[in-house]
Amino acid sequence: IYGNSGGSSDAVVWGFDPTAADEIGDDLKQLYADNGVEADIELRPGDSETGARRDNYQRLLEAGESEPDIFMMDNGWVNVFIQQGLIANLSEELDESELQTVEDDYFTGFTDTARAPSSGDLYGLPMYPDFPVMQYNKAHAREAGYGESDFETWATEPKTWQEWSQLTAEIQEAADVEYGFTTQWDIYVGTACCTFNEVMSSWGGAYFGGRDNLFGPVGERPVTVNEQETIDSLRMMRTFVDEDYDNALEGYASGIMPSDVTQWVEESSRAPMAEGNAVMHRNWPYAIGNNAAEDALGVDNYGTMPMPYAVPESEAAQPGTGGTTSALGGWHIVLNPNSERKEEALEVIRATMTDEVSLGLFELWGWLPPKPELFSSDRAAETGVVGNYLDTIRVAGENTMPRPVTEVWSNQSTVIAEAANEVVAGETSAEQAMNDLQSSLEEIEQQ
Amino acid sequence: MANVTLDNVTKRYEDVVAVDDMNLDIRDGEFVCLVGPSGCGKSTTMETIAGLTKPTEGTIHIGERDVTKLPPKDRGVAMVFQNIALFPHMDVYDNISFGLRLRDYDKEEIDRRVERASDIVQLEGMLDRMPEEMSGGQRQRVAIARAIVREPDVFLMDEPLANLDAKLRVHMRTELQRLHKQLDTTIIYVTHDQAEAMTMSDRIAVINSGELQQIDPPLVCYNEPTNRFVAGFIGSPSMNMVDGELTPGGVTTDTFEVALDPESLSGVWDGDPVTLGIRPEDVHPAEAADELAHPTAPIEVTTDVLEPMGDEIFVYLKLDGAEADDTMEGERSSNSLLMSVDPDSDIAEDDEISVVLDASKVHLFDADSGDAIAHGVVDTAAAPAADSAVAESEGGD
Amino acid sequence: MANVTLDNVTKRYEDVVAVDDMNLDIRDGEFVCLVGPSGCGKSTTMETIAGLTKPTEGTIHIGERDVTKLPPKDRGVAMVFQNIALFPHMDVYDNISFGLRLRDYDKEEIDRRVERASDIVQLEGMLDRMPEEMSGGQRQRVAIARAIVREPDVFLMDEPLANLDAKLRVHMRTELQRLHKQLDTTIIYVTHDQAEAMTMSDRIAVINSGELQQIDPPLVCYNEPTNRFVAGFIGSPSMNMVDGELTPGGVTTDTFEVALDPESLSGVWDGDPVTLGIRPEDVHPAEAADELAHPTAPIEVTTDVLEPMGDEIFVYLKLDGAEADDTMEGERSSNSLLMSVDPDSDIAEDDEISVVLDASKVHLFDADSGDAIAHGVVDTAAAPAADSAVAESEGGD
Amino acid sequence: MAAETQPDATTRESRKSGALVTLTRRIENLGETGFAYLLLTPVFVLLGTVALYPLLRTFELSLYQNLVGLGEAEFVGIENYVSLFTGDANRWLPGSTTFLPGVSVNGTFPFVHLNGLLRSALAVTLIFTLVSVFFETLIGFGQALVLDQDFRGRGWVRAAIIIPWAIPIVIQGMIFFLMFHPQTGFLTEILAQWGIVAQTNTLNDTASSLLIITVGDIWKTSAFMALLILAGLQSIDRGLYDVAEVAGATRWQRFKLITFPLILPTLGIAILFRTIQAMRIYGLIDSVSSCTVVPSLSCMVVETFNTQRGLSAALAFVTAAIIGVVVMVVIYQQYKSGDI
Amino acid sequence: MATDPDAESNLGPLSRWTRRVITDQDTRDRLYRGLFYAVTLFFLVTTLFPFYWLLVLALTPNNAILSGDWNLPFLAPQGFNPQAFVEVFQQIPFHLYVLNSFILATMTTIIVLVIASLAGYVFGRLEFPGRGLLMLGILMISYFPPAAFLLPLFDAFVGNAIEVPFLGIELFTPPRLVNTPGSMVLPFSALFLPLSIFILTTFYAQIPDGLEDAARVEGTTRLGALFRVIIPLSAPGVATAAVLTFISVYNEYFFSSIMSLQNEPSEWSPLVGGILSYQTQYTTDFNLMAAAAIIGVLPVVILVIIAQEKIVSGLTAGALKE
Ligand SMILES: Nc1ncnc2c1ncn2[C@@H]1O[C@H](COP(=O)(O)OP(=O)(O)OP(=O)(O)O)[C@@H](O)[C@H]1O
Ligand SMILES: Nc1ncnc2c1ncn2[C@@H]1O[C@H](COP(=O)(O)OP(=O)(O)OP(=O)(O)O)[C@@H](O)[C@H]1O
Ligand SMILES: [Mg+2]
Ligand SMILES: [Mg+2]
Repeated sequence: IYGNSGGSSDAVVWGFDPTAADEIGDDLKQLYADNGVEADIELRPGDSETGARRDNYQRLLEAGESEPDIFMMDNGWVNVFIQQGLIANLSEELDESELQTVEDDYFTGFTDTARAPSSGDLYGLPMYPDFPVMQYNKAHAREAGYGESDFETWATEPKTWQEWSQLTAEIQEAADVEYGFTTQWDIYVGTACCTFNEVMSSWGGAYFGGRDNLFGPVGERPVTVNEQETIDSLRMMRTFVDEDYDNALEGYASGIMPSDVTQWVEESSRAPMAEGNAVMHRNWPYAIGNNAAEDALGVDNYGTMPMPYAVPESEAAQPGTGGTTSALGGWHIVLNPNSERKEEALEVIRATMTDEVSLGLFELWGWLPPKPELFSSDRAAETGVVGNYLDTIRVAGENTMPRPVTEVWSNQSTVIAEAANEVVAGETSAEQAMNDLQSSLEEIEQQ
Repeated sequence: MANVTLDNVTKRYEDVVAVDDMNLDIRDGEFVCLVGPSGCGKSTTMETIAGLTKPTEGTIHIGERDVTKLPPKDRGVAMVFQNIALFPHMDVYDNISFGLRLRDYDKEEIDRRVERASDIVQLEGMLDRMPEEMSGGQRQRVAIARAIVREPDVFLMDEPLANLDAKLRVHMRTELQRLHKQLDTTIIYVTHDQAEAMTMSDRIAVINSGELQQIDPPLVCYNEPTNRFVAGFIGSPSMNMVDGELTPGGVTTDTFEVALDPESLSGVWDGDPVTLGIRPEDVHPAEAADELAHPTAPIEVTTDVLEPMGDEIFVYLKLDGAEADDTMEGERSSNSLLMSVDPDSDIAEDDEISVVLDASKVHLFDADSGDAIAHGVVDTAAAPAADSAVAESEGGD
Repeated sequence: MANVTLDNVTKRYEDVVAVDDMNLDIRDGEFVCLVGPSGCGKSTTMETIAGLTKPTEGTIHIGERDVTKLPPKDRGVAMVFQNIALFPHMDVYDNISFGLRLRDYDKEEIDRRVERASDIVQLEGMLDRMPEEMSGGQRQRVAIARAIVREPDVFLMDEPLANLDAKLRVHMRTELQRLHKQLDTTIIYVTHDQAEAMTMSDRIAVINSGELQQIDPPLVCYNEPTNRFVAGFIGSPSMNMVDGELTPGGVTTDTFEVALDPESLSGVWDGDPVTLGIRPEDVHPAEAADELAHPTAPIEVTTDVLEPMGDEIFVYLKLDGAEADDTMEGERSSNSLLMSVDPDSDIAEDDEISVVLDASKVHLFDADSGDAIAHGVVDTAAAPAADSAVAESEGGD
Repeated sequence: MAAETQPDATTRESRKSGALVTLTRRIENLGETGFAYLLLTPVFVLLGTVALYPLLRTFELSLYQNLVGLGEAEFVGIENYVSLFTGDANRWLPGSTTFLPGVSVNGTFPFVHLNGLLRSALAVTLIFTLVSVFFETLIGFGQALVLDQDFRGRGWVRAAIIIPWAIPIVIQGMIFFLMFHPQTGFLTEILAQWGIVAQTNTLNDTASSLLIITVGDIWKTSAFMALLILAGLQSIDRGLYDVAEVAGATRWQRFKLITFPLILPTLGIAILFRTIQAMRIYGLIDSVSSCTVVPSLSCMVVETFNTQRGLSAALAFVTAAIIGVVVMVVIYQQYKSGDI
Repeated sequence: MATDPDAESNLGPLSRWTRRVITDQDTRDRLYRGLFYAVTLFFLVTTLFPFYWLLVLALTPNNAILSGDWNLPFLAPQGFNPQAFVEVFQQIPFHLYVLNSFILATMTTIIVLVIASLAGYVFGRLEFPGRGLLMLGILMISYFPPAAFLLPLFDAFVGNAIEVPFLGIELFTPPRLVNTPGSMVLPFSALFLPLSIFILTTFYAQIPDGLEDAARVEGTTRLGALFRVIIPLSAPGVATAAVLTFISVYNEYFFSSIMSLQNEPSEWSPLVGGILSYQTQYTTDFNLMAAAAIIGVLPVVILVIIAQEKIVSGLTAGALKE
């Protein structure tokens, strides 16, 4: 029945986000056409679940399929595809000048996730980054007596966890809100890559001895989870939950975080915030788009701030950590080495590097530009709801901590998530959990 | 006490009345045969007694109890099914002992009874066979054994010997009779075998189209059938029937006359159409007339087909002067007679002979209703011998 | 051409030999009845002919073709199964027309044939019934109809009339005979009904324990059985058997003597143990002795049970002087006789009477092997009447 | 008349198509064995290409290591298999999952202790299988007996009972996930009061999740059992019940002596396949909880599929082998009753 | 007679005994009926409750689901939004996904029934050497997690060469089947075949030989007897095998999600693919998923109700005298 589904046969086929392809597909093609891409583009939506999409791409590439020609890939997996040799080396495909631009103008931390750690070659072109920020309900804050001037400071100046927790407790009390802080701490990849990673880094901790060892070499880097800073970061999280916690951290507010966080992922944690039932909420910018929308809380009642921290960068135990830290999300464009339309595909990739397209994507779908400088452009600031929060996001973007993606990361991430979850759920002490995690990670490292 | 009483029992299926207002009163310990044409409702009657079919109307009593609404298991009956219905997943031993095991008899008692039953049905040594490994007759014998081990108040047996050979059938007949005496149970028995019905039963119940025609001891049914149907049904080969008309001197048919004393008959008049019935064994060659107390006048016939049976020969006779026989060979119509003769007789096909009827064995039926008018009404001229009016069927036994 | 030939056919189940080295040669258009005790292998023989069971050894020909390995559908046979085997998901019409529909007959032809067949089996108006809505006899008639619509080369009928009443059975018998004549097909027919076997068949094949005993025309089997088994099996009630011993003057049993001419017998000697066989109808009250050409000397007996059958009475006789009868009532042992008499006889139970045997009807069997020695060897004193040596069974017909 | 017989048997058919007739005749004439194998050809072809070939390839994979990631694929023989049993492979399994439960012996009752029972993929799979198949059989049987009765509205009850089976696993997962989700989980509190499930972190608690998943599976797949058993019940010749009833059998005896033995073959098949399916549980775990929390054997296969493909292949074969051992019991029963 | 334990109850006045049995019988009947309805109700409640929950979810606006206040005993929708049943079709061409699944399931069911019928006949009714081993071999296919078949099949279905296992010798290049029904129907047929074979084997084995014999004498081949007599008489078994296969395929996603390279109806993505389309990276439209599931279940329920007539119509009554 569905004979030739392929569309025009010489179009560049692009493995794309299904929702976006559906909603802005035509505008997007127009955007590229306006920016000099002559080839037709066919958006081929992948699975809405990113894990499934990754598996799908892996199978296609392993089977030597020539389509899609280019893929959108999560920065969390690109590394694995590089390791497996499944995607094309852009350092060999792009001009020197273009490579230089990537080197100079992009968020470095984000770009790094598209490079081969050993050679530094570029395998993916950053398309859009994603940085979580701390979001809060201004209306509740106002009830505790805070005003616009406070909010302005908060937007760019990170607080310490201690201050922040007291602030949260205070507002929670004043506004009589059910939840102080909502975040995600389920046993899932998001905890390992992001929420726990952020908290740990902001305490000066790291999984593998700091920023330099993020992408390997596996087996030759230290495992550093059984360290005080990491343990303390978990104790802090537990302190937020449990008012009767024996091992509570001094000076931190308690009872501001519901035990439900141990089963929450992004959406489930966002729901109470959207309902006005929470003071603070850690989430990706998409949540700002939703919660601060006209028909939700509205921009006036919704604020953002950089993620709090416990230890400044200078005092961090693990090199390259400390200070406010945002996990790193976002997507790259990669090239299928078997593509039969490589030239046209590169044309698309090059167009993506233009500011026009970056801003266009932001306007069309809220995808943040991969270059910090574009954050300050007027055009960006006028864009949608999120345009109002670029200050904070930019701070976040400059303080990111990528997940340590290697070929063993998927194994490690499940152990990490499990351990972090256990502690916050109060099932194991932080010391015990990190001790166990240390040995588990070491074992995995010794492949 | 296990008399079985059916009061006005009717069983209707969608468009068929299988049993029609049946009244039966079977005494405790009695052996009653149900006979009737195929599809007349015998099995259905049995099923209502067993409780497998709820009658549409009417009540059933076993002993003093109204069992109409009781489930089969509480009725104290054992049944041999017409369709045998062995349990395919059980061997012969398990099939036979089924009813006993249900009642938690001890192993030895079961063994003993199964052994005896399998002896009776001559299935010794086959106890570990599965039903599928047996011949038709062997299966039927298992079904019989399954019923007789039970020793219930009432036995219902639906053509239990249909698939057995003659010899075994005679053996089983005797065994069943002995069992009947021994256990003193009531037995209701369906058979198509005349010999079985005649020899085993205390009374025979003749059913036609779901309606009870007559229930009487075998010889009463044989000699004094209440109607044409019973007369034709009991006896094999069946009674000769010749249509005629009542005259002052007797009965006149198309081809012959029989002298009778119509005066002695009640309720019928000159000129009434009647059917004259005479059994094959009561038709004799004219030579044998003097051996008979009441021979009729000789009748001219032509022999047609001869059927030698070994112990006798059936001779089909065409009545001379009758219209051409339009039914086919072997089937009998109103203008042919069947005669049974000795195997040594020298009768040949297409002989022209004369025969006489034993007037004392002649039956008269109302041609319209089929009801019997008289049995053995002899010629007025002769001494009034053993004539009798129609026996009231209620008065049987 | 549809003669059916079985050459050395043997069928063994795990531990049972159902058919044992059977040789049968049935001619085209012949009507052969298979008879034998329950479980003797009749159905198995039929199944091997139909192709439903592969013989363990031996070959089967139908016409000129060796069909031993042919599937049933290519053998041109139609079969009425002992277990009826209607297709429960089809109504009567569909059951009957099944074989025709398989062969793509056109609708009208099918209708015509089904109508005729259902007429023959008297199932008009029941064509849209489902098997489960029919009585046992009705189902069996559907099975017959299903076979006869086919008009094949060979009919195999395994007790096709077992569940039908006597009247219908006579009707069906005639119909089958007519069909046989009309279609000129070969018919192999299993029955337990003596009358059927005697009247319908060209030849009767008597089987025992899987082995063919005799195959001969009915009267030959009746009058000249090759062995004791056949003698006892054919005829109902069965032949009286009395053990005795050969003497120069005849045969002596425990209780009586029969004068014979042992000289005329070959292969036996004085003092050899023999069994004397005499059919019930050849036992006569002494008064009738003069009607017989060759009566034996009177034998003193006491009447035991009387079984009135309507058209005759069976009289069980205890031989005086015999040891106390240790078998039970109704079953016959070597020291009792069964006599068949007229229903009008005035014999009563426990009478002391004398009887004579028709010496010309006496059969002699070797007591050990059971083989027939002679049939109807009359007293030397009397004129040598219709005596005959043992008929060679091969020479039958 | 015999002439009328002729057209049917031979000429008619041969007119249709001579070749076809010869073919069918040739087929009919094959011996029992030849005929059997001929009819099985489609099965062999289909299973050979679509099942056996991939399995062989997968088996080939199971002898290699490093199929995914840096470096050359390395032939390691049965090392992947061995590593499962020595515990070396545990580090590739998600979270703190182990393949075998740890066994230790000490002086306290019951002397032999299975450590981390619920962390062991093997143990979790077996526990799940045992419990779910047991209850599914029981409930399915009950449902089938109900559906076997004649009563008003039975069609609706039938449809209702089958609905769970018609629901996709993701939705089944969603239903139960949301029943115990922190926000929507109206059941958590009630059940936690009785100590049946954990009060918090319910779906990340192995025992609670395993219970929920087991119940969810029972809810859905009892219908599978019910359908099969019902079909078995319906195929029983009702005449046998008549016989049994007249013989005096009570309801229970009829069930025990007629119904049960006669549906035993069907029941055996139902249990056999349910056991196999249960031992391959994955989808429901994935959608209600996660393979990290409730590790099943199939979970392990899927979770290692993209990282340790050789190990994943070995796990698939080991899973199959374990299933083979477990269902041997059922098969033996079937064998004894002559159904295989 | 006297030894019949039943007779013991004959002791005592007959009338009283009679009365007791009669009342006893009535009470027993009533008790049984009561029990029966209780059990039926129990099954109805337990099977329908989760489904009711699904309906509640479908009717509740999505943002009210996670913030809702769900409490027993009465679980009512939070708000009333039947719109979800329409939205399901507005977001994606859901009917096409349903259609795909329906077509795939129908094709698979037909293939499986035909092949399994032949095999069921062979295993159920013929005796031949190797029977047990073959059955075991077929059964063993179903021991393997579906993932064990995945890669080689995917490889073959995208059109890469078939290699001899272990030797690496290329045999031939199969046609490219991905994104066609073939790539799904083939593995489904193989994977669901063993169950159907086993079901049909048991049912076909139970049909009395006499009926097959009768059909064969009437002029069918062995296969003709299979299709004309054995299969109709095994209707409950065949219908059950069909229903089980159909539903399994209808709801299948593992293979179809892989063989259909994109989750697009035009590439034969099935029902579950459609349902999963209501998820995005972060958000899940539970209400739409629930509504879609309910819509997707309907065809199956209707089908099952139809097929059930077969499942409850096993008839061999009146066939045989034995
Ligand atoms: N499948 C089988 N396995 C073992 N023995 C069998 C099987 N089928 C039949 N037999 C045995 O073979 C013998 C012959 O059986 P067959 O059915 O041919 O008898 P029959 O002459 O038709 O008897 P009946 O008059 O009782 O129908 C019997 O003793 C029977 O028990
Ligand atoms: N379930 C049914 N539905 C409709 N009619 C039925 C049903 N069962 C029996 N009948 C009809 O009821 C009548 C009586 O059947 P029954 O079985 O009692 O006959 P029967 O006297 O036993 O006959 P047979 O000697 O042939 O066994 C028959 O005409 C039969 O067709
Ligand atoms: Mg009947
Ligand atoms: Mg037989």
